[in-house]
Amino acid sequence: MLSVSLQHSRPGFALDVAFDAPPGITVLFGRSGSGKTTVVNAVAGLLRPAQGRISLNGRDLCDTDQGLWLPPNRRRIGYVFQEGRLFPHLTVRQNLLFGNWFAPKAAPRADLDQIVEMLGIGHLLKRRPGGLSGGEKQRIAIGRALLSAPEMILADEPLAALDEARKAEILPYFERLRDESGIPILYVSHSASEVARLATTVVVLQDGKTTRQGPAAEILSDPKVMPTGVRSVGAVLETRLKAHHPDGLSELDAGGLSLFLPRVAQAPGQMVRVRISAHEVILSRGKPEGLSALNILPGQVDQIHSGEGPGAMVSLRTPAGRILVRITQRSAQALGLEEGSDCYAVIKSVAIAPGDISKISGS
Amino acid sequence: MLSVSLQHSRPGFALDVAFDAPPGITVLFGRSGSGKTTVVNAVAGLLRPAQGRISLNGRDLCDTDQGLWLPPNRRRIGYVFQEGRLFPHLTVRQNLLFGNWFAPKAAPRADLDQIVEMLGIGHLLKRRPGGLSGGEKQRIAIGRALLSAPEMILADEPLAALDEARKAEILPYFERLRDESGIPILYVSHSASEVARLATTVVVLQDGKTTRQGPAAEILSDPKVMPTGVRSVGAVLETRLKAHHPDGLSELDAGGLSLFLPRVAQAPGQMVRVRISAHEVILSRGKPEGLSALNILPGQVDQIHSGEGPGAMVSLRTPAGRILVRITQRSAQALGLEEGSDCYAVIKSVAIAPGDISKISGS
Amino acid sequence: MEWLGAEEWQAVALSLRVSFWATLVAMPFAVLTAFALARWEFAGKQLFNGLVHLPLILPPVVTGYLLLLTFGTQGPVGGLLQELGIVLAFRWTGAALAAAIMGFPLMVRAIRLSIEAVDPKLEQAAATLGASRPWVFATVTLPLILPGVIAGSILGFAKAMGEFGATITFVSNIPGQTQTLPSAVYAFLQTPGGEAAAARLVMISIAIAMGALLLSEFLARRAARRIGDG
Amino acid sequence: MEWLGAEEWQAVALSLRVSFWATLVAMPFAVLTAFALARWEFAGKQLFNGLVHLPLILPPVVTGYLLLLTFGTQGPVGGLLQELGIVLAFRWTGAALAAAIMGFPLMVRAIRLSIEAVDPKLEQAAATLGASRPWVFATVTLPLILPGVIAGSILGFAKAMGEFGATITFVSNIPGQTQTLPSAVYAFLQTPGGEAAAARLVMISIAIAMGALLLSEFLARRAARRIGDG
Amino acid sequence: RAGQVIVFAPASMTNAIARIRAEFEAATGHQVLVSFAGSSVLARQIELGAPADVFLSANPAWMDYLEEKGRIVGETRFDLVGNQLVLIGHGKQPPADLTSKDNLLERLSGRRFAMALTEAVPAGIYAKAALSSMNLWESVQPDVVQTDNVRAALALVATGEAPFGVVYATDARASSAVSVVARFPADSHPQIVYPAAAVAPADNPAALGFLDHLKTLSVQSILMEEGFSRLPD
Ligand SMILES: Nc1ncnc2c1ncn2[C@@H]1O[C@H](COP(=O)(O)OP(=O)(O)OP(=O)(O)O)[C@@H](O)[C@H]1O
Ligand SMILES: Nc1ncnc2c1ncn2[C@@H]1O[C@H](COP(=O)(O)OP(=O)(O)OP(=O)(O)O)[C@@H](O)[C@H]1O
Ligand SMILES: [Mg+2]
Ligand SMILES: [Mg+2]
Repeated sequence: MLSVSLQHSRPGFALDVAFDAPPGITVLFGRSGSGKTTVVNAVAGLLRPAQGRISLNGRDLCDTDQGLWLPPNRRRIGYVFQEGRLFPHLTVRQNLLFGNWFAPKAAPRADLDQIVEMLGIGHLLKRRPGGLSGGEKQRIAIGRALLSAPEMILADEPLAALDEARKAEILPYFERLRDESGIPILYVSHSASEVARLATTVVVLQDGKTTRQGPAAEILSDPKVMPTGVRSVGAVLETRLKAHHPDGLSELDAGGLSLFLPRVAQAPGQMVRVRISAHEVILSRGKPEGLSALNILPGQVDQIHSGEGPGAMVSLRTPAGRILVRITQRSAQALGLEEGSDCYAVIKSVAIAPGDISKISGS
Repeated sequence: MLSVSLQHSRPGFALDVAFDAPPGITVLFGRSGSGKTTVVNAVAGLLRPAQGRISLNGRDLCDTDQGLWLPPNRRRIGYVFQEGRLFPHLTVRQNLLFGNWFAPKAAPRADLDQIVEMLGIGHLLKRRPGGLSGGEKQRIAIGRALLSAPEMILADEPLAALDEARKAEILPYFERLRDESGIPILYVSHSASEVARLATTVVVLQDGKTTRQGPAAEILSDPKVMPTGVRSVGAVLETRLKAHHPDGLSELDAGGLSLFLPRVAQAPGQMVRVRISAHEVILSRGKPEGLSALNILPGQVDQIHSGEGPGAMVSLRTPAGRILVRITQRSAQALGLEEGSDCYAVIKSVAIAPGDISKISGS
Repeated sequence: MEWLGAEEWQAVALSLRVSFWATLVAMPFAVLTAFALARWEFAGKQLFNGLVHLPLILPPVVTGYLLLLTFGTQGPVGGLLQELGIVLAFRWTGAALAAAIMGFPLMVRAIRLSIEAVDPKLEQAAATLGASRPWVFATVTLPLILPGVIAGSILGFAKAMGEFGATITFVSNIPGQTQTLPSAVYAFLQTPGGEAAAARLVMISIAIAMGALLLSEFLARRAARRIGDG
Repeated sequence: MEWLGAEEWQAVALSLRVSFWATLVAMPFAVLTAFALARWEFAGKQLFNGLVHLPLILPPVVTGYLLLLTFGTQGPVGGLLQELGIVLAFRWTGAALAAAIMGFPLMVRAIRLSIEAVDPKLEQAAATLGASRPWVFATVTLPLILPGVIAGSILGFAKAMGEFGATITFVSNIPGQTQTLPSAVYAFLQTPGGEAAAARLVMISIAIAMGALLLSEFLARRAARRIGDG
Repeated sequence: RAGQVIVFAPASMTNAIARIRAEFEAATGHQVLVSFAGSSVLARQIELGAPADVFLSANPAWMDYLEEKGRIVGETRFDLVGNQLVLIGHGKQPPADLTSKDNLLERLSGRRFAMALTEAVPAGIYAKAALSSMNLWESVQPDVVQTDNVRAALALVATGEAPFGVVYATDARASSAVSVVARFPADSHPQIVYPAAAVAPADNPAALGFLDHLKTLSVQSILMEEGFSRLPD
């Protein structure tokens, strides 16, 4: 558990944040220049805040009232910097193992080979950072932080320089870290799907202030707070994996209803979290027939929220849980939707992105 | 028109590419380490290839056979680097105007104020790059290249460090550049939606080789070549904007059929390109009733392509043009789809991302 | 002032003049030389490099003697210069030349280190923005190496203020014309009872150099602040 | 060899020994001093900075005289050292001390410039990875400033090879014990007709320094290549 | 009309020359500029065209050298003054009897012995000759420390780094931290002479005037006051 409360001001910019990061991944979410890196630097000990207190697992890292200040090297924090910061004079391998030299002998160690393989950097080990591509550098920076046996990980947009395929390979590793290591991770991102997939907790930053914080599911389903816009709104369902079918689909049990998704990489019986983007759900008054969509969930309209644009956000109570649906106001009228109306949510299997499905920790 | 043909090898990496970049945006698409930056550097004149020829608008920039080599400063190319490369000793304003000093007096000039406003960096003009956030730096790097009155723009993942909202503000500017300036833009990206939105031409790089190149619509609808996976496949419709409705929807004419989208920022009568992601379309055998989806296009199955996973890609002939639909094989069977089957494509208005709608050049 | 004679004040003024001009005139050459050594490859580069370092290696008297042989009115270069109306030997200009040459390797080294620390990627960026090589140098490289140029200047200036062996050998020790502070100190030290006067001159020398040092630190700090997290 | 007497060869050997040890022993202090000047803030920093530059400003003879007063057997420090069995005056160790002190400002400047060019962000990164300050220095800063350390070494070594005024004043000119190359050269220059012998010694001096210079360039290049686009 | 004279003189004559110069300037209105350095340096400079009018040397060798090269006008050359070699000791020291060798050796043995370079600098050459002729050289040689000029040798004795040294009588007067232990007899070493001459082409009347002035009695008395010794006629 990391607990942060900070005030710091710079000409034209004032930071005033307070949040807790429980085990799992806490995503710092906010626009460019909102102060994300500043917060992360303060946690790492690279910025000495004017006022504030930071504690990690009960250990005070900084407390300006008491004049307490732990230098960065004694914080045991693995920091993946926004700009890599590889050591130019060391080989990739030496870069990766740098933190290892200084980790207490007793600390649990990530395995070099495993991380090298995950990051796909085996062929680079003997090179120096000078001639690496942007994505290669960033992967090494991730590996270096992971290998330093940290008590907490700070990751400042670690995947921004990577292509989707590579991201898809690395995301599960962050998930595993989140679910298995129990060490808190503070993760800066502006990708809604990364947030949806990884975040246990979301802290929203705007102009240096925390405007909203809480469990990911809650924040992500609130269109008002999502700084990156309405398209990142979605509901999160907690389901249990029932079976894998021979045609490549997996069947999930969502409150007694079946949900079919392209093969989910978990074992049957496991709890799986599925994020359903509001803009990808279709509503129907009658039970639709002859559609290609495999998942049709019955429900009742809970609430209709019309925004400023042409859209409306419909919140639906279903046996599987609350589902958010974004439709046009015109459709809402045409369908005669009002609170309490019965209707069906139509969800395509393939519309659910692999990045929106994730194992639930501890299950 | 930029025409590139290059061979260059480094230990463990061999580049061998040849492609043409017509006016408009040519996106270099490929995984981390595939050689994108290397190609861009060669075009900029920062890398002298072992063998090759590069010409821009008929002007040879490099021809190893003739021993011709134009230094970077005489190529008149605006390069947005992957890592910013701002001048630390100059203010943001001086950085922005740097290229201006050296541009021929006659060259058409972008307007400083306009670009500053678009990039949202007005409050930074007097500062130096040292204390800027990652996204702020990248925005200035973009502005600096645009302001140098270049004959061609190279942009190496210019938006990777930016949040969605900021991207949404900057993308239209690249569109305008593409459509109005007529200068070729070579754009490196690994974001499918950026590619879909911006690309006139796509060049796919893999391990230093061009594996595929051609018009964006063609490449993007081919699941086999998209290196970032099946979710970036989609069809592109060319439509004419018919009217803006008072409820905030815009009506588009697509081959005689009406398509309703959340307000499109163009004037009625204009040609608009709409990308429809394959995974967001629902197929129905009968004409569906009582659905929230506003756009229901009749068509005939042209081709069904079953991949390795549980999905299938259905190509549909509609009066609006070819539409790609990704469904599960199970649905395809359940619906009894085969070549020639009549069916309906169901498309939610709000499912079409603002990023997937763009003005068509010259209209 | 009372406690220094007119000749001593002349020595102070002359030393200042000599050091100032030596540093100023040598600087462009030092920058050019440093740039060539740091960035260019050319035949005889190591020989040239050695030549630049020579004044450091040679006993100053030898340097002075070689200067006299070369730039004296009887010397090959000196003779030529004399036809152009330029006389160096036994003039304060010669003292400046000697000081410049003695300080040259120090200047070059400092500047060269700074040049080697400049990220070529920034220079590349400037080139893509249309700046030709000289412009890249003037607008990017030079501002970035300013701390090195300042460090080189103060080394050169301090060296010039302290230079004795080469100067006295090349231009002699003529009061008001070529008698620099160190030469005056020398003369006092050779005289019975001259220690006190020598000490006074040494103090002045230290005070001037300290002032220059403080100024250079201040300038370097400003230059660094501009480059850093301004 | 025939053309040099035994005493001259002794002078060559002694100069090598003096320069080598002067450079080697001064280096850690120079690195520490440069680091303090580049990175720390402390009271009297500018005074300290001035003190470091002093040997550059003072005429060498004055420096030698001050050394004699301080480190001579009668001097405050020299007396103490003597009780510890360390004698500097009139020993080759004293010559090394003089050479080290004369070269010290040159070494410090070169190293300091390199330290100032190190990106503190890399040091911060090392700190977050658990490295304490000394370790950050040893594993990140030091390797990155290696070119500066090498440049400082060669400046120090070259200066030591050429140092004359302070050396002869502090340790005199005892053949085989404290007669360095420059002292021998000086002696030859004092007599009419001694030029040829002096020239021979100067040649040897140049050859040695050139060798050291080439070696340093080679080492610096290797260090830079490791840091750059290896 | 007032003229200018540039005099090149050995640094050890600084004080004396300053007084002579003041007197000459007051008497004639001419301006005298004096460049002080080591005789070898001055001689080489004159050889290579230095704008000197008058050369005073600390030893005849460099004057001979320039005369051979034709850089001085031989007819104007004369011996200005002499000097004496003395044995000095650190602090107050009882005088020694140079003739009783054993006594002296006992006092000197194992102690550092400072003098100017014995092969190069005149004071050192004279000192070595004097000690040799008295059969002392062999004994003191291992302890001799040589300096680049005689003033440095004096400084060594003054600080006590070298308890004994050999310097000119003019130098010994300068420091109260040393005392004269013995004076070497004039015949124990080559005669110490400071020659003077006009530099060729000797066309500056003021310079010739200065040379003439050097021969006056008042100059001789200034030189005596500064510790130089009269040359035997
Ligand atoms: N050293 C500094 N000096 C002055 N201002 C600074 C400094 N560092 C950051 N800032 C300013 O503080 C604000 C917050 O910066 P920060 O780097 O925390 O933003 P961020 O949220 O990480 O943005 P991004 O997503 O673009 O990286 C910005 O306006 C930035 O310009
Ligand atoms: N100077 C260099 N020396 C040696 N190898 C290099 C050098 N620069 C790049 N490479 C290698 O060439 C390959 C292509 O690099 P490039 O930077 O072009 O990739 P990229 O496609 O831009 O990747 P990214 O998306 O990660 O930026 C990589 O394997 C990289 O390690
Ligand atoms: Mg940031
Ligand atoms: Mg790249």
